[in-house]
Amino acid sequence: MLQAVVTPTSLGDLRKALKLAPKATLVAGGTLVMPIINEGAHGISTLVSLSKLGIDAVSFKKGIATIGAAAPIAELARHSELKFLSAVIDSIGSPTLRNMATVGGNLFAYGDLAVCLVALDATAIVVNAKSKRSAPVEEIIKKGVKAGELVTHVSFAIPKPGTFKYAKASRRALNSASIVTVAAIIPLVKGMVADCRIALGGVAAKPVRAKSVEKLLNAKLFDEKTVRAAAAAAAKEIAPFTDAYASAWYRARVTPVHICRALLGDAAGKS
Amino acid sequence: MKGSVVSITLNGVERETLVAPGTTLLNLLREHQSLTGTRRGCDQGSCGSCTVLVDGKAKLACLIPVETIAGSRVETVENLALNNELHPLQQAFVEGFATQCGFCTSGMIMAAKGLLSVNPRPSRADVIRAISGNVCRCTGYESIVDAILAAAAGMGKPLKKSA
Amino acid sequence: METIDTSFFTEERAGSFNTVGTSTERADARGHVTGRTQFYEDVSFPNTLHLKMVRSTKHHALIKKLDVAPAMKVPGVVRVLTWKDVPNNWYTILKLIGVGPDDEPVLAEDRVRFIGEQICAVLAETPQAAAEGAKRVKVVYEELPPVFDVEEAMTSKPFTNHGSNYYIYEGHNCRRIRFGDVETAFKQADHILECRYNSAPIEHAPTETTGCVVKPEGNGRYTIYSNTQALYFTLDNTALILGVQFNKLRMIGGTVGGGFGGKVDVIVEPIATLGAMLTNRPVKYAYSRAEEMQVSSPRAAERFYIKDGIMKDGRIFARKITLYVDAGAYCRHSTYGTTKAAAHMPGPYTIPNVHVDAYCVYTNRTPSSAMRGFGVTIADFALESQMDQIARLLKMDPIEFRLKNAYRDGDMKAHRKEVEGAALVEVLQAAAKQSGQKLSSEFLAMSSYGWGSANGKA
Amino acid sequence: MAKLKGRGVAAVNYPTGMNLGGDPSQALIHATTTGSFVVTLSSVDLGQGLKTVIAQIAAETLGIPYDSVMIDTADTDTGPHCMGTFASRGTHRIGNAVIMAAREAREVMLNVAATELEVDAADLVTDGKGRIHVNGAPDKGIGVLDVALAAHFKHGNTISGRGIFLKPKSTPVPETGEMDPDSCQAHACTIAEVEVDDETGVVRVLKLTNGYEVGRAMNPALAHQQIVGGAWMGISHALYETTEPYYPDRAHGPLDFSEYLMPGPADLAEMESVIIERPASNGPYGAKGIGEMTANSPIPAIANAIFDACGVRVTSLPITPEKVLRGLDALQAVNPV
Repeated sequence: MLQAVVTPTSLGDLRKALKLAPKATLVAGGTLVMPIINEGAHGISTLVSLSKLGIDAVSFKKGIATIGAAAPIAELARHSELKFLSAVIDSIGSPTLRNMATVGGNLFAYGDLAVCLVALDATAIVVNAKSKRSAPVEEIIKKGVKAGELVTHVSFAIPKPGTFKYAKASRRALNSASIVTVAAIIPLVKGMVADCRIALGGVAAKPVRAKSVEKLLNAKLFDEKTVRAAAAAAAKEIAPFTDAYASAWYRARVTPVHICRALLGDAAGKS
Repeated sequence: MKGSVVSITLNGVERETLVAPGTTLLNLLREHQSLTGTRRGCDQGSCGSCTVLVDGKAKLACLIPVETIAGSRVETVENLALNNELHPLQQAFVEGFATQCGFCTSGMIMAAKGLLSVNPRPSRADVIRAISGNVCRCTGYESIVDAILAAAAGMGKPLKKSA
Repeated sequence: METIDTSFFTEERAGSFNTVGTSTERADARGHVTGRTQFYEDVSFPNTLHLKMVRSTKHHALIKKLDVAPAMKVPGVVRVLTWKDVPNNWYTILKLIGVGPDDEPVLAEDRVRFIGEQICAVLAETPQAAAEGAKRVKVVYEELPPVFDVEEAMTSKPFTNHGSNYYIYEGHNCRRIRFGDVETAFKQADHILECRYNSAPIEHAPTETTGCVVKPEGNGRYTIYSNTQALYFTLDNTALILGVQFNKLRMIGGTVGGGFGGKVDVIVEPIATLGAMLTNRPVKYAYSRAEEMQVSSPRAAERFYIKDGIMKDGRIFARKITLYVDAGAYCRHSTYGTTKAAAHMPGPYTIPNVHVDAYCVYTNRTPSSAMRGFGVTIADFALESQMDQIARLLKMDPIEFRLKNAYRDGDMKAHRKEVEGAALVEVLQAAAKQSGQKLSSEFLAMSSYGWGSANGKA
Repeated sequence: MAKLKGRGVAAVNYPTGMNLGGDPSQALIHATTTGSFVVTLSSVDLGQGLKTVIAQIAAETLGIPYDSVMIDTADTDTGPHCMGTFASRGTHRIGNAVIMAAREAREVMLNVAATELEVDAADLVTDGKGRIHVNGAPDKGIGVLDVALAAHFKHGNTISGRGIFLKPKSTPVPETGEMDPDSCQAHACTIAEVEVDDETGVVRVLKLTNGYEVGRAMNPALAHQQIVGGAWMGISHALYETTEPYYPDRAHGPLDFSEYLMPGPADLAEMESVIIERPASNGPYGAKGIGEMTANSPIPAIANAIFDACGVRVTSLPITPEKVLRGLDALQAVNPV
């Protein structure tokens, strides 16, 4: 049963709190942890809240966005520099949930924003009791953080206009979990794809890079034929699962469809 | 297990409450402050029935450990009909037949209030988005969306008083 | 908002009223919008104990050992109720209208028959202590093979304690409807169309979960604040289960956060009342959302086989229906729903030869029960999908095809009740009109007043 | 990719009440000293509006304003028996019980008024606004308030009434299924228009056009609520809902409102509904039960529209994108484009 809830106001306080309760569970927006707390019999004795640590700011410098891990997702919508993410933000939970759910929470829940961060080649800033390091978000997702570490910020270069692509397939139009999420950066040089990054969510336990799709696109003319052929290669990258929303078969079956839609727009192939 | 005293400005009045660790805002409202208008539909953040405003923003009371919002302002549905005058949202829900069982109503109204405070002239799509985390099992949502739009249109000028 | 097309049945509907027919403001609307409406959970009493149920984690298993001692060690846990505490542990909800046998235990005894079945109830000072206590109760199972398919269940080894995996209707293994002679009619029919239809269980998903608070009044009486859809059903069953006089119990309710049939079962009240009796303290038992979703009775999954004999002119001549209703592990209201389904056949059409076998079948899943459209909703999906297939087979307009077969006043239904007050013809005409579809004069002239009679329009 | 459009029809009937054990409900009515009327029940309002509609029925029969009626439900210490709120029985059964009780109370009220006015009770009418007067002579009248006061304090009369509606038990004949299970039938027809995404199997319901026959709409706005909410549930059942997504496999049962799928406010269909009324001979002012029926016709109408759109006949509910897509794939395999 829960014995304490601590709300540190500085990283120093946080370190002290974690020293006293090394097995404490971190909570930020509460959307992931509190349902477990409310269900009871969870074995959690200390909650440490990240909400007042002061890691909830969004800032921009020389085309680089730096976002505090405790920033509510709704906060992202307030910055014109992040307008390219508006469809992403809109696709995550509801406005009420977005007032609570945080960037860091989405990262570790392997949510749609995490998929975008992989596509954006974002960097995570990680602190522990003594030091600070940075690591690609992609790596953090793959390997997790070490005991005692905390992701405080993520940062990424704002993509060139028109290069960021996103599509999410879900069972409801709004506030619905992902069946397939596609996020991509597709830079074009004279109509040719130059070093693209494509990330997929909902089709494996964690967000994955669709490297074989990227390979088939790079240095190719960006047209429907190329994209369709490349999208089919995604099958190699995914490890789809079955849940209440869709079966593994369905996820695999429609993954190329949604890659095409993300990259080409909904009108793809309408003839 | 040690309790702590948490101070929250609740519907305009500062209230100090002794709570057990991890007490949710929903439990504080319902069990400690007898503000039962905020409903418990899931305790998971999945139904929206407990939507309240925390520092002006719509949030789910069931997901908030009160220790983490000490010093905040919380507004619940009980704060809307002051001086026996229904708030325009409430009036629009009544006139628009936007309630059936009534269990989701408080949350719907508070989510709508959160929307209107930042976007007083919302589009239909804005309203739909604002209540997309609130489950209604009775109405099919249409009347609720209509009522919120009617309230937004009528705010600032008094709505027709029904008999 | 609401349009009433008064051009249908104009004479019959004539009348002058003061308040009937008026869109009066809802009596409860102001309470709802101000949050003042009082639902059962809005009452609270000092010293209330919270009840958390220990549930089966197996589809079908023998309980080899039940150890509640570890739960009692959790600070705040006051008592654990097991089947031995329940005076009349076996019951069935429809006992009050003469339906038997008692097929369901309030708390499981030597075995469990579905995941989520109630095994024992932990009563504690806080919901947290109750949950912790429930987690620590030790149940040792010996698993038995479960059955999940309704047709397989018909012939598999019975797991119920009444000898068959289906309900016996007065000596028959199904509820029967026999009208005309379908087999002879099939031989005479121009076309035969057969199809299977089925559904998965559906949850009522009311926004307010099922629950109650029971308060001992100190005078030997207990007040049950509940969101049941049927107060007396609950009161009477609770008294029977607990072996107390009916007048020891008082139910207060009437304001419910959505029901849809999901709050007709009598699950939470008997055990919460028992807890209140044995501890002399108020007891609250509210389903969590997860319990509401998976443990409360859903709408039954159903499987239909429909075989139709159809004549070239578009008349359905014979309809044979075999229906399997997946009751889950216990009967609850399913026997009644199955009969209701049988009575609904063959749909709102006049068909001279009808044969229905409706089976109420037990499987090792959450017992199903009543839900909005009980016995009818899934049947309508099957029947009307079938009607569409026939219309396509005959290359007829789907509305005209239905008009040709729609029942009229004076027709005899398959369960031998004469039709009166029919209006299928008119809703088809009204929907066609509303959608802009022009019906030919032959179909516009049709009426529920009878075959070949002038229609009910002014 | 193409969005394939289709149209489907379905028509249904629905029984009011379901009676296999006798199906009664009772009501008690009494006047307060000041001419309000209390209807005492043990009936449950699930949100369908029982408390409103029953008050309307009581006011209509008593001949008094709607505002003068109070519904007192539901406490088994005071409220007389009610079978419960299910089987589309509430308005019909309780409405009938209330009419019976209200007639009895009205008779007492008119008798007291007749005594006060020194006229024959048979000559009195109510104006529905709180006054009782001699038919044709609105001036020769008395307020309900004064009648109630007189009944209590002068005459020692209780203005009250008792009502019950009972549909007696019908036992099916085991061999043939002959039975009389219900009181009347309501009717509905839905024409559904859908759009099927041929690459994903996703179905969008564009529009439902509905005709509903309800006996008589006691409160058209509340009938409309049942229609719109019920049709929404129909869409939900058709395309989304189940506790066992891979039935009869028990795995992956949803535990919350995220996993338990229902259309949200952004997934609604345009809806156009028309009500027609054929009053039931045994219904209160002709009302039939409609609460359950409203969910039924949209389901097959949507299934039929999907077939019309893309040639896939899905015969199992819910009609998930996966089932549609597997159907499209099967068609493609047989008939490659």
